[in-house]
Amino acid sequence: MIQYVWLVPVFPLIGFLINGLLGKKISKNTVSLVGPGSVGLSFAWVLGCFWEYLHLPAKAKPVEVFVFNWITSGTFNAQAAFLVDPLSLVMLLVVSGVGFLIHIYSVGYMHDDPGYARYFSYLNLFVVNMLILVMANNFLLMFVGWEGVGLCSYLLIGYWYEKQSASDAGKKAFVVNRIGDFGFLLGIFLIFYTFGTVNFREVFAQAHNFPVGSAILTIITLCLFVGATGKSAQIPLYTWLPDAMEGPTPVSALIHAATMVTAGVYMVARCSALYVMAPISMTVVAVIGLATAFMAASIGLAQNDIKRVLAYSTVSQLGYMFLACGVGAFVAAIFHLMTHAFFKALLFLGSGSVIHGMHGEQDMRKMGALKNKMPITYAVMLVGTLAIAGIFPFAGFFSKDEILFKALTDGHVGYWAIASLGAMMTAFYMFRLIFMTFYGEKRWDHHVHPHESPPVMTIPLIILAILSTVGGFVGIPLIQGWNVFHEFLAPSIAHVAAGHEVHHSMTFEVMMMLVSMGVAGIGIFIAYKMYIKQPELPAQVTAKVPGLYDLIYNKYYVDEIYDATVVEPIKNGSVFLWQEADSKVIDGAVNGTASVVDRLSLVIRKLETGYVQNYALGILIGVAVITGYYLGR
Amino acid sequence: MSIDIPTICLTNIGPLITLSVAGLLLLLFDAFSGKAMKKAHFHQFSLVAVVIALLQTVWLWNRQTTDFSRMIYVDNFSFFFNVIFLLGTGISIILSVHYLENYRKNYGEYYALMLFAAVGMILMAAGGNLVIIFLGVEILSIPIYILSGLFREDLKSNEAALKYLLLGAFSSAFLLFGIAMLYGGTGTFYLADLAAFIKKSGMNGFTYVGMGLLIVGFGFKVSMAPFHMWTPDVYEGAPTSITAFMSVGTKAAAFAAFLRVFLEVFPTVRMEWDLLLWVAAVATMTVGNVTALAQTNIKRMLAYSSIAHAGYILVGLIAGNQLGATGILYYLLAYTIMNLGAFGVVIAVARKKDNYLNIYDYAGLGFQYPGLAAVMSVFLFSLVGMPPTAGFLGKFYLFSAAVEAGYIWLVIIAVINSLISVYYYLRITVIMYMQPAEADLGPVAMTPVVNATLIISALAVLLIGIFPGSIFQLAMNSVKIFGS
Amino acid sequence: MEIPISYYLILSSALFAIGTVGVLIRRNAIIIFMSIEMMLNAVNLSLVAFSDLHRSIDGQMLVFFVMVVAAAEVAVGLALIYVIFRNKGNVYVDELNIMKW
Amino acid sequence: MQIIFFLLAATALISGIMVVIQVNPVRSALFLVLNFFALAAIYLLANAQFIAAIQIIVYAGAIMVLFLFVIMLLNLRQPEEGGAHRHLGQKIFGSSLATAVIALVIYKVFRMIVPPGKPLTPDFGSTEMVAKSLFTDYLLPFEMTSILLLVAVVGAVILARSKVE
Repeated sequence: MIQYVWLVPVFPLIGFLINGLLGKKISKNTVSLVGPGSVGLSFAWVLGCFWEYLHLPAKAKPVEVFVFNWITSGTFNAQAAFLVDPLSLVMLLVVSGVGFLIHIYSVGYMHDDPGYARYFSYLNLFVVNMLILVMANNFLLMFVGWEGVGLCSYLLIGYWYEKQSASDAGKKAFVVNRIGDFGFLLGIFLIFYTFGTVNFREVFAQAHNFPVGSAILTIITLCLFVGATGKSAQIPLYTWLPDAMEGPTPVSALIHAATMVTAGVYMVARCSALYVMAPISMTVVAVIGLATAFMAASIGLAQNDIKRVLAYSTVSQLGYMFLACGVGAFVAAIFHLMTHAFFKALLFLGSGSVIHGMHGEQDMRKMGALKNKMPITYAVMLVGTLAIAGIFPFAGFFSKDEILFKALTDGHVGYWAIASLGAMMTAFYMFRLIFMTFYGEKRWDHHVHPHESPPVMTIPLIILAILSTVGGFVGIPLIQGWNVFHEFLAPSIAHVAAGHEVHHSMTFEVMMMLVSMGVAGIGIFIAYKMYIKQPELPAQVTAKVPGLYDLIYNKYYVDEIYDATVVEPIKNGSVFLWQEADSKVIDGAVNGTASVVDRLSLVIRKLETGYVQNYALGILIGVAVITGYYLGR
Repeated sequence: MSIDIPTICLTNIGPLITLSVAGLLLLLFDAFSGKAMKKAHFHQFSLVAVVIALLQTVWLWNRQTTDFSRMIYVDNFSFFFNVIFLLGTGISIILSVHYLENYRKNYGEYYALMLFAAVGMILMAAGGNLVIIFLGVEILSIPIYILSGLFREDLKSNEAALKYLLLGAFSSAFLLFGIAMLYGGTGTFYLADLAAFIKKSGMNGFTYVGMGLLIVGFGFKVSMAPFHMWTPDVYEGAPTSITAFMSVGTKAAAFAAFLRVFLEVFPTVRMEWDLLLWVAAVATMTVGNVTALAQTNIKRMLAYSSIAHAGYILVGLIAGNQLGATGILYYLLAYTIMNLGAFGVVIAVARKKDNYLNIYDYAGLGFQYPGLAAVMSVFLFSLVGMPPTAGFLGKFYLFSAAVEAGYIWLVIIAVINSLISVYYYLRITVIMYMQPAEADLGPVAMTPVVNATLIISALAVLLIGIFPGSIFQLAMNSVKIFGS
Repeated sequence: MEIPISYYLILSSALFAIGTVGVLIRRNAIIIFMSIEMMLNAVNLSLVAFSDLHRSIDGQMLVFFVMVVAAAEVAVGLALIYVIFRNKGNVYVDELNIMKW
Repeated sequence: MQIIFFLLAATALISGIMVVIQVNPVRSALFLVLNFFALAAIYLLANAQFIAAIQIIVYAGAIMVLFLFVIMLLNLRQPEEGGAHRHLGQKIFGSSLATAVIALVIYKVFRMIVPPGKPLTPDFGSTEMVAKSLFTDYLLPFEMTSILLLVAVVGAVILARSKVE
């Protein structure tokens, strides 16, 4: 089957063509069959390839499937060829698998949308490009997928273009991603310039001939990383992702949580052979990742829109993945990428189910007490939240713990401390989300009748919940030989030059696990205290035991102090980061650049006066410059 | 007195003869047919001529010689360009028919002039002598001056034509001055002899001035800054079908001559012109893209876009290597198809008589005419340089050629520029798909033939983007004549 | 006695400059045209001079072609000016700027 | 010889300047005719008899007649009114730039010409020699000029014919 792996993107391509060209003529049921079905076929094919790959002799790995010669010239060659190796297989499984589930979910979620076929055609096109991105065997083909997913993301964010905010968000995503693409493209040109080829295998093989820390590799890796920051929403190019939540929720789940935004992480991991030769870039990656993880988490603390919380959480989790890459733990990054795909897709789809049930309401302040109205959604969301918070034995525990551990052992104790703090905040805001949405009093309007979603939506949720629960077990860290994930991925990933081979004792590892669980526990506890206990406690106690009122009032007073000294500053800081840093500085920079260009445009167009003699003068000035250049020397 | 008439092989200039004769016959038919010969047949006749010329070009492929006492080159370079010109002429003719009928301007002369302009283009690409190149420029330009002014009741059309004519003649004078200087310095008009002279004795004052003024002359025709200023006005004012024709034809022909002259005559003194062209290319791209941002008239926007594209193509010329020259050929072919396609949609959307040329008239097109919007999107993506379209690969070839030649900064600027360009091209797509139509503008002007042409063009843009191999081989084969 | 070639060239370039100035400063399209004709003539003069210098006829051949081109341009240009005059009532180029920016 | 040249050159230059500064288009055109005659005479000095002849026939004869015809037809005889000062700064700048460029070219390039050494063949520049060249080496461009002229004729007719059919 591997020899026909090119069929994997072809299935959704056919789906795209059918839905895109005939969408108006075929029935909704056919669209529902073709859209998810084509991705399902891809997934099945990927599973087959995966099975076959596991049984291939070591000599035959990795497999490069040649499709056709895309560009051939004396000096420049690029093939349309697909690379099947552990890394791309993991990505393929995630993309097609999660993609398939989200397609099914969309059948329910988008059921009443007038542009049903258009939606599925975009979604299928996205899957095509994402598959090309992860399967490409060279940078240029990867770039094709990279641009393609960006385009689809743009189309899908602006899907409900009637909303001004949606089309603005689409535009913003596009503009910001351009900057990233610029870095990526420049990186590709520099790679071609340096290595004379863009093929992964050839480039990585040659990379060893350069000295560690050579300037050109540093520049190349930094350029590529600029690309990654754009696509994967890292500082300073992350602002588009929260806005991207204007798209339909399944799109947020698929593109802006599970797959496309992880493309940057995938790319860095794919280029690990280059990154390990450029320590400066590694540091940059780690620091940016860490800073993003922390900053996004702190912004997440004060958001009230359920999807924005998840969006900042995604930015933050992507930051963790880059942190892992930056300290050389590429496998941990991919591991977290995979588990994150499960639980974040779950959370987004769950939030979509909530929004669906609440007739489009996204503000958590207008929710509450949905636990009984939407039991399945509640259960799966809780699983997802436990997973993202890093509670044993859910998937996020293994992957996040591994990142924190590697940050400590291979990185710096400061990395670990900040990352742990971020993890605590993550646990806090995620549980805040759960508590505000499903617990407490009902705060929704009387005309809203929350209801559980249909099975076509809940079944994918349940599957994802199962994956979020057991998905971490493929990478059990402690026992030798049980970390299947590591061993599987090893051939695709380069290692930082020796020096880190120190073996840590099992006690140390277990201790670190307990610490990270403890940190998450603190976060959950604070959330519990602030959003479950605190609002009800005063009222209840006053009613029952009037004599104790003062005491309770005093306790409340303590809480007030605590609020004033700890909670409020954090909250304010969070709001500050969100409103000032986020919207003013970074958006300001983007908008500022745009407006400078716009203003420049208005100035330059004035040169075009419409007077023919001005144009003649322009020609004459050109003549003068040229003759002056030649004769004036 | 005895005259030694040089041996001449007429098949070498087969396409030239076909087009000229067809043009003459068209004029005769138009004059003598009266009502007997319906106007509808003029374009069919000229299309047949174009196809025959195309077949002749294909038949001549791989012939490598000179003819008419070295006046013209008969080589794959000129054949490749012939294909571009003929394709451009053919598609323009198809796009013209309906458009002209709305204006009651479906003259036989129109098609004859187009064919004569194509003759000029072919001369420019094949010229082995500066005299031929100069004549080619004029035979190309004069019909276009006339056709720009075709709508003589329309002041915009008048203005466009007069501006183009005045500035064209002005720049021709400089081009001619340059040719005279080169002649003064070397005593010859033959490119081969000029190359030999410069290789042997280097540059002198005359050849410097001559080379500089050739840059002016060709720069004017390709709309290189600061000689680009006519472009927006002329593109806006001329009949749209002519704008389409000149946007691809004039540019391709001028680049053919530019490429041939600079890579054949001046490759040994590259250091003398690469900096100038570097600056010009950067200015061209930047002015084109930045000004296009502020445009709301789609013809004017495409005019600025065509300036920007001239800048990208100059990048390949500056690179000056095989890959760069190949890239230019490939890019010009791709550009011909995608730009004509875009103009085809513009003509259709403008409905009768150029009524709707504002970019906001495209609102809702994605729903009313999904097919038209889809092909427009393909053309726009290709102009942007989105993979997997031909425009992407073309740009990629050009830029990698420059990287290979060591012009990293130029490539950085070019990439930034193509990022800027995304904004204004994509704005059209956004308007088509993401804004509802404000009013019903009436049916778009489409005929089955135009439909088919646009669809085939869109498919071609995708096809040569995904499978560029054979086109690229042909292009590479065509630029083998330039050593290095 | 021979006239030095440089005399011709200096005269030719002076005429070229006058023509250029004419194009730049006159408003009347017809006079601009005349100025362009003068520029072409100036080039013709230098071509004749170079032809004399190199003792090759090629320069004079180009002069011949330039004359043809000039005639063609003038024919078309004057036709255009005629049309514009009919539409507008004058032929001042600085009043021809419907299209700009 | 040189004195004749200087006289002719002065005529050409002065008439050239008059073309540009005359306010009346008819006078401009007449000075241009004078300029062309002076140039024709200079062509004779520079061994270009045939060119001198067609200069008078084509330029001074045909082209200038066309100019005058149009000027008369459009009744443009009256001087252009006002507007000369418009964009004055730009005009001054342009004129100085043009002068500077030409001065630079003259100073750097044209000064250094050495007079020709090769002896002159007696028929140099004659009709016979031009014709011989025209129908051998320059056959293709010669044929192509026929297309050029045809285009111009057709163009003039399309643009200027009085009625739309």
